[in-house]
Amino acid sequence: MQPDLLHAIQANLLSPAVLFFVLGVIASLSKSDLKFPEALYVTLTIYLLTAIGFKGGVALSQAGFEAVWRPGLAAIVLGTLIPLWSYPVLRFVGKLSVADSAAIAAHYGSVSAVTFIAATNFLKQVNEPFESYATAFLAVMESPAILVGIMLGKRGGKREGSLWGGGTRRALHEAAFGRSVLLLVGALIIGALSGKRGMDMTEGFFVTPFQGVLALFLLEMGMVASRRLEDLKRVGLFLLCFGIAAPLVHGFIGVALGHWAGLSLGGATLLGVLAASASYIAAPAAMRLSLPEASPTLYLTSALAITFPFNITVGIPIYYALARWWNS
Amino acid sequence: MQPDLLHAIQANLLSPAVLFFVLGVIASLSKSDLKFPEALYVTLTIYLLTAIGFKGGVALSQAGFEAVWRPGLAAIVLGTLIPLWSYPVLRFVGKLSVADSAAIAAHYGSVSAVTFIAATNFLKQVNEPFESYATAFLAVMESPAILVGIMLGKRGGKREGSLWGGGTRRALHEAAFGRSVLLLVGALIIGALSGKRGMDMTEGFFVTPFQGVLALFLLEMGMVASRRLEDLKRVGLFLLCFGIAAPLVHGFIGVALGHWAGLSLGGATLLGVLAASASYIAAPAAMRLSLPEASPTLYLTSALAITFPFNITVGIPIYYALARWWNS
Amino acid sequence: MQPDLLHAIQANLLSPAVLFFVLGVIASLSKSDLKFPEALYVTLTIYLLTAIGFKGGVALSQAGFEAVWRPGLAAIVLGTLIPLWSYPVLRFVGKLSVADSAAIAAHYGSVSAVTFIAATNFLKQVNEPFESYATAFLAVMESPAILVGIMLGKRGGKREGSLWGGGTRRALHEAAFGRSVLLLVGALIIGALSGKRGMDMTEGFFVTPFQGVLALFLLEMGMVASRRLEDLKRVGLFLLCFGIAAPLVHGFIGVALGHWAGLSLGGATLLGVLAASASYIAAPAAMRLSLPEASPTLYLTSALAITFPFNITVGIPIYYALARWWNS
Amino acid sequence: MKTHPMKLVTIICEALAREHLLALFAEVGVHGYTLFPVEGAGSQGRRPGDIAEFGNIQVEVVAAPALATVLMERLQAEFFPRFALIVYESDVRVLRPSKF
Amino acid sequence: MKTHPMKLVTIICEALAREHLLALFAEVGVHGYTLFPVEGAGSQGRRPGDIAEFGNIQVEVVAAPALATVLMERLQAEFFPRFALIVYESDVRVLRPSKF
Amino acid sequence: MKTHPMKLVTIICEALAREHLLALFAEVGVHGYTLFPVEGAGSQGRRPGDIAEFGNIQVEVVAAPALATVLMERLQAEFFPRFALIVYESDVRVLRPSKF
Ligand SMILES: Nc1ncnc2c1ncn2[C@@H]1O[C@H](COP(=O)(O)O)[C@@H](O)[C@H]1O
Ligand SMILES: Nc1ncnc2c1ncn2[C@@H]1O[C@H](COP(=O)(O)O)[C@@H](O)[C@H]1O
Ligand SMILES: Nc1ncnc2c1ncn2[C@@H]1O[C@H](COP(=O)(O)O)[C@@H](O)[C@H]1O
Ligand code: NA
Ligand code: NA
Ligand code: NA
Repeated sequence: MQPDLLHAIQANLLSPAVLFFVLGVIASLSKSDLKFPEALYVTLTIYLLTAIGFKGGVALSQAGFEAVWRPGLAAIVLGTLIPLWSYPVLRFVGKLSVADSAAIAAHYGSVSAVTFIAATNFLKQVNEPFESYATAFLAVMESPAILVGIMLGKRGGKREGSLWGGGTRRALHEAAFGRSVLLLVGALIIGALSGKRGMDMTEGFFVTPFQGVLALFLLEMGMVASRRLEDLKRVGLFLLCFGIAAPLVHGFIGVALGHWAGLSLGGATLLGVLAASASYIAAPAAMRLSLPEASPTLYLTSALAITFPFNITVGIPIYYALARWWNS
Repeated sequence: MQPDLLHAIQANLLSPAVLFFVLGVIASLSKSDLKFPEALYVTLTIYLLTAIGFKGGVALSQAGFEAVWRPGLAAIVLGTLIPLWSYPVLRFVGKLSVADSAAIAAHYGSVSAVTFIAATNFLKQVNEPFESYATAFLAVMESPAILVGIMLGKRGGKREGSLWGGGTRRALHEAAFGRSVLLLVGALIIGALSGKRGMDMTEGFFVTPFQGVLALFLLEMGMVASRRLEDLKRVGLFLLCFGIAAPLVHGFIGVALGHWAGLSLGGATLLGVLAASASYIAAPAAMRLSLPEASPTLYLTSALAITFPFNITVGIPIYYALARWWNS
Repeated sequence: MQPDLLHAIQANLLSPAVLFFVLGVIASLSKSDLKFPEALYVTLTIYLLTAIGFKGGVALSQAGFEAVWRPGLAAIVLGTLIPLWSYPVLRFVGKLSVADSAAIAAHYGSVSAVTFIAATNFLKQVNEPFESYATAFLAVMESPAILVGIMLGKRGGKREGSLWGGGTRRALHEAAFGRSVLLLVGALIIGALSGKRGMDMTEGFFVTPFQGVLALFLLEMGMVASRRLEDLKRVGLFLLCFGIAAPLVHGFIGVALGHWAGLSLGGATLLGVLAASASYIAAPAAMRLSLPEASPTLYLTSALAITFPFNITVGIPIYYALARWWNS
Repeated sequence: MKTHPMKLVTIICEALAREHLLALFAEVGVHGYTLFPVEGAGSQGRRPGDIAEFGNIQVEVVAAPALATVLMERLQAEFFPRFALIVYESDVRVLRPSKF
Repeated sequence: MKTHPMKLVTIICEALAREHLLALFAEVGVHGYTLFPVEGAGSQGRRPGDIAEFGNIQVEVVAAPALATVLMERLQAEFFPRFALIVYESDVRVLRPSKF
Repeated sequence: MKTHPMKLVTIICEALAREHLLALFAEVGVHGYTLFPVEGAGSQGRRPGDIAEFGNIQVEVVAAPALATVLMERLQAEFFPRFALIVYESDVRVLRPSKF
């Protein structure tokens, strides 16, 4: 298995997407004047989410709902549980504050769509088939952990004032209608409703350029992630280890659960990737509003500057190797 | 014919483009934080107009000018006449002011490029061939009605001051060089000049992703249109009925005229769609500048929040059914 | 050869890309309200540079480094020499100031990526094969001339103050990590590393829509270039002639050098185009910062409003004809 | 031409505070505002503005002095503890005071 | 360092008024201006700014007091009846007065 | 509510000057600024803002009077000869003076 793993890591590192990520890191470290306009960032996000959602929905319409509910439930449970066991580790081993522990736990229970997409890319590259409807797991795993995290963090604090009540109601609204959930779930349903016919019509947009667009987006993500690198020393050694150990542990659990829920080798890998990934858009925004006393430096740096690059480069091949080992 | 119509409406409602429009409406009504950057909106507009223009031009170069002048003339006449009969209805039945009546009449005589594009999408989906050079009708129908509307509305009013003279000159300039006319007519001519060879080179951009881009754009249009929904009560019952009756009547006339001008079943449908559609970009901008006393709430709400969604969802299949009925 | 040249010019003028350039000129001259958002401009630039770089890199990985170093060296030498002979012409024949002469010389020694891309487009259209790795020459020719130009211009002037020292260091940094060099060289290396496999994955993005995107970009460039047209009278007759004579001379030298370095007919054409083209993004930015006393009106107008349109429309076919004549 | 003295309250804050800010405006009775997407740097580091959620906005409100004071007091009490923001006030003279 | 008192005239209006505004500047002799695309809300509702034609702009002009007055009078007389806009004036001190 | 008088220095300049401007801020001790991408026109012609390198930025700095003066003096001495820019100053009153 070792040579296999090395081979998979090498294949991943030499894929255009990961190489563009590295280029982004270099651009940022070398203080190049390269900069993506905000509108481009938003556009790429919208595109990637609708495309992956739509494809997932078409796959869903073909696989049928029976095939999906069991692993889907497993995904939700996983997303809910991860913050529950991460919190005590962060609070008592890492000695972080209530708010910080809760916020970081939420990030690691939630998911990163880009990591997921990079993993589908990787599976395509190594010719490993997977359940395309796995996007549905991505969609249902974003919010639960965020809600759990908010509840964990709010136990201590109290808010008063008319503007700050209803924090939970707001969080629930965000969980259902926040940009990324809305696009993912919406496109998923659209794909399911319009089926193969719809796919034939829009393939030239949602499928043909998809992998190249991801490469471009990872160029930007390389710049965004490495801007956080200077905060690395501020997060401390514990969080640095957590940012690598947590995805490995969660990835292992995710792969096992995926296997148990009847997913294919590729599908189990994807569930592992989802469990291992940490949110760096939806979760930070929610924490900033619901737990303002938690430090963005801590949660953003660990999710974005440690876990995200780790997963993109070597994590994904590792979870794949785990899935293969489990299957054999 | 009834089951046919229902079937066509269903096919349309389940197409990705229309479903994305519905998703946009939901996003807006649920107060989701999804938002398209202005630059993306402009980019999608530029893309859709140049792509449809270019394809139309290539088709024109193949069909030859003789095939086009007759239905083209019919289109221009139609665009000029619609405001002339809409105006008295709005003024005397609807009891609207001179300026409001003229402005609304201009909107319904002018056209909506997106509605037209959605109709070509629909025809492709139901495998109904159509004259691709029909884009030329779209191009020539945008401006005449706006000029007629300005003339109708200015009869009463008077402007003084150096800045406000030359309103008609400015309107004429806009009619010829306004963004959408320039892109459409320009791309049409480019398509005609570069012909099949040019198409071979740029197909991967102007054709391959086209339908998917439209779907994305309709997502935004769903948000834009439903932002106007709260103004519905302010426009009154008369305008609500007008916003649905006018497209039906104009669609019928357009289909008939298309049939008479020798267009195919698909082509006649498209002329019906053009007649039925109401402008919501070029006309509002022109009215705002030339007839500032007309209320944007009235004309924008009826064109954008009533007629546009009506056409996109059930109007287009109805005009198609009308064209089939006429042909049979 | 004459009818051939005319034919090539005609084919070029009727390609969608050049026609869209003309449309942009018309849009600007007619004071149309068409405007590209800045984010779209940046996006198109990023796309074109990464796509051309990536394709070049893949080609490089197939051709091997031995095939490239000789013409690559020729390209660098050419870029370094052009400002050295242009400077005295501008300074003593044109009677321009030291700073202006140096700045303009730098522009003509550096290159225009868009002109290069338009030339590859042209070669594809006339079915002339060329070395795809020629992008590497584009990449290495951008900076040398800029550095030479700064050194020429700084001989006289002196800067003091903490902010203005290190001008050469800054220029060197820019030469290595400036946006366009970074994207080009980065994508080139990525293409070389990921090879054919990487190309298979991202072809639908980097290749399929490429020529259409170029057409869209030239629409914007037509507007940008013709905004400078009103400055034409300010640059004087000498610079007007220089803006056309210099590319012809440099194009000839480039073609000859390409031939001598063993490039194919298409490759020699491309080296001619690179020599003939003048930078209008990287060089102006560098000059503005390093030689602020040079007049932007002079260098921008000649590079952008004279040489760029000349090359795009008739220059490219001329260099191609030169290459054919040289080869025969 | 008659002008009328008013206060211009300028708020620069992280973009995430946007909805809360608009909610505050509604509560205190501010009916008009103008919003700019901006880049910036301050005590909490640089905000480059390529990711809207992590970006900055500047919001300007023209208001009568009393209303401006109420707005600033609420900002001080409720927003300073939660968000990266700075607030300042200046004097302006408006045409058409009825609009404010 | 010597500064020179000037007026800063700020105009917030619907983007459609742009060409007319620039034409007015040319007529009254305003040679410099700075323009911001903005979002906003006011008595005429919210302007979200995703469609430029329905959006808002803020335009700022630094001018000598007399010129500022002329500009504001023309705006009051000719723009207020036609466009959604607000106008205000404030005091600034410029370097290099020759530029204005 | 207590406010504290400060100076607002506004700089409008070609976007290319950006890095130099930020370097100057660091040198003179300005730690916060806010930056707007703008369009504009002035003595050096129109800057339409579709190409960032040829565009305009407006940068605003809130600073104590002494620091504002230092900043403006440096701008006058070092930036005016090199870049298209205008600079002006006005009075504002801030909340939380500790931030400046
Ligand atoms: N001195 C200043 N002058 C102008 N803008 C500032 C200043 N300090 C902070 N800002 C703006 O306010 C935002 C938040 O500031 P801070 O909370 O200090 O990081 C920054 O990102 C800047 O856009
Ligand atoms: N009180 C205010 N403070 C700041 N900006 C305002 C205010 N009222 C209106 N505006 C701006 O002016 C634009 C037009 O105002 P209105 O005509 O009242 O809709 C709005 O969209 C806002 O951008
Ligand atoms: N009178 C003015 N009022 C407001 N902004 C101005 C004025 N003059 C110049 N500007 C701005 O400053 C930039 C540079 O000015 P200039 O160096 O005169 O071309 C212009 O592009 C405008 O954005
Ligand atoms: Na996770
Ligand atoms: Na119509
Ligand atoms: Na050159």
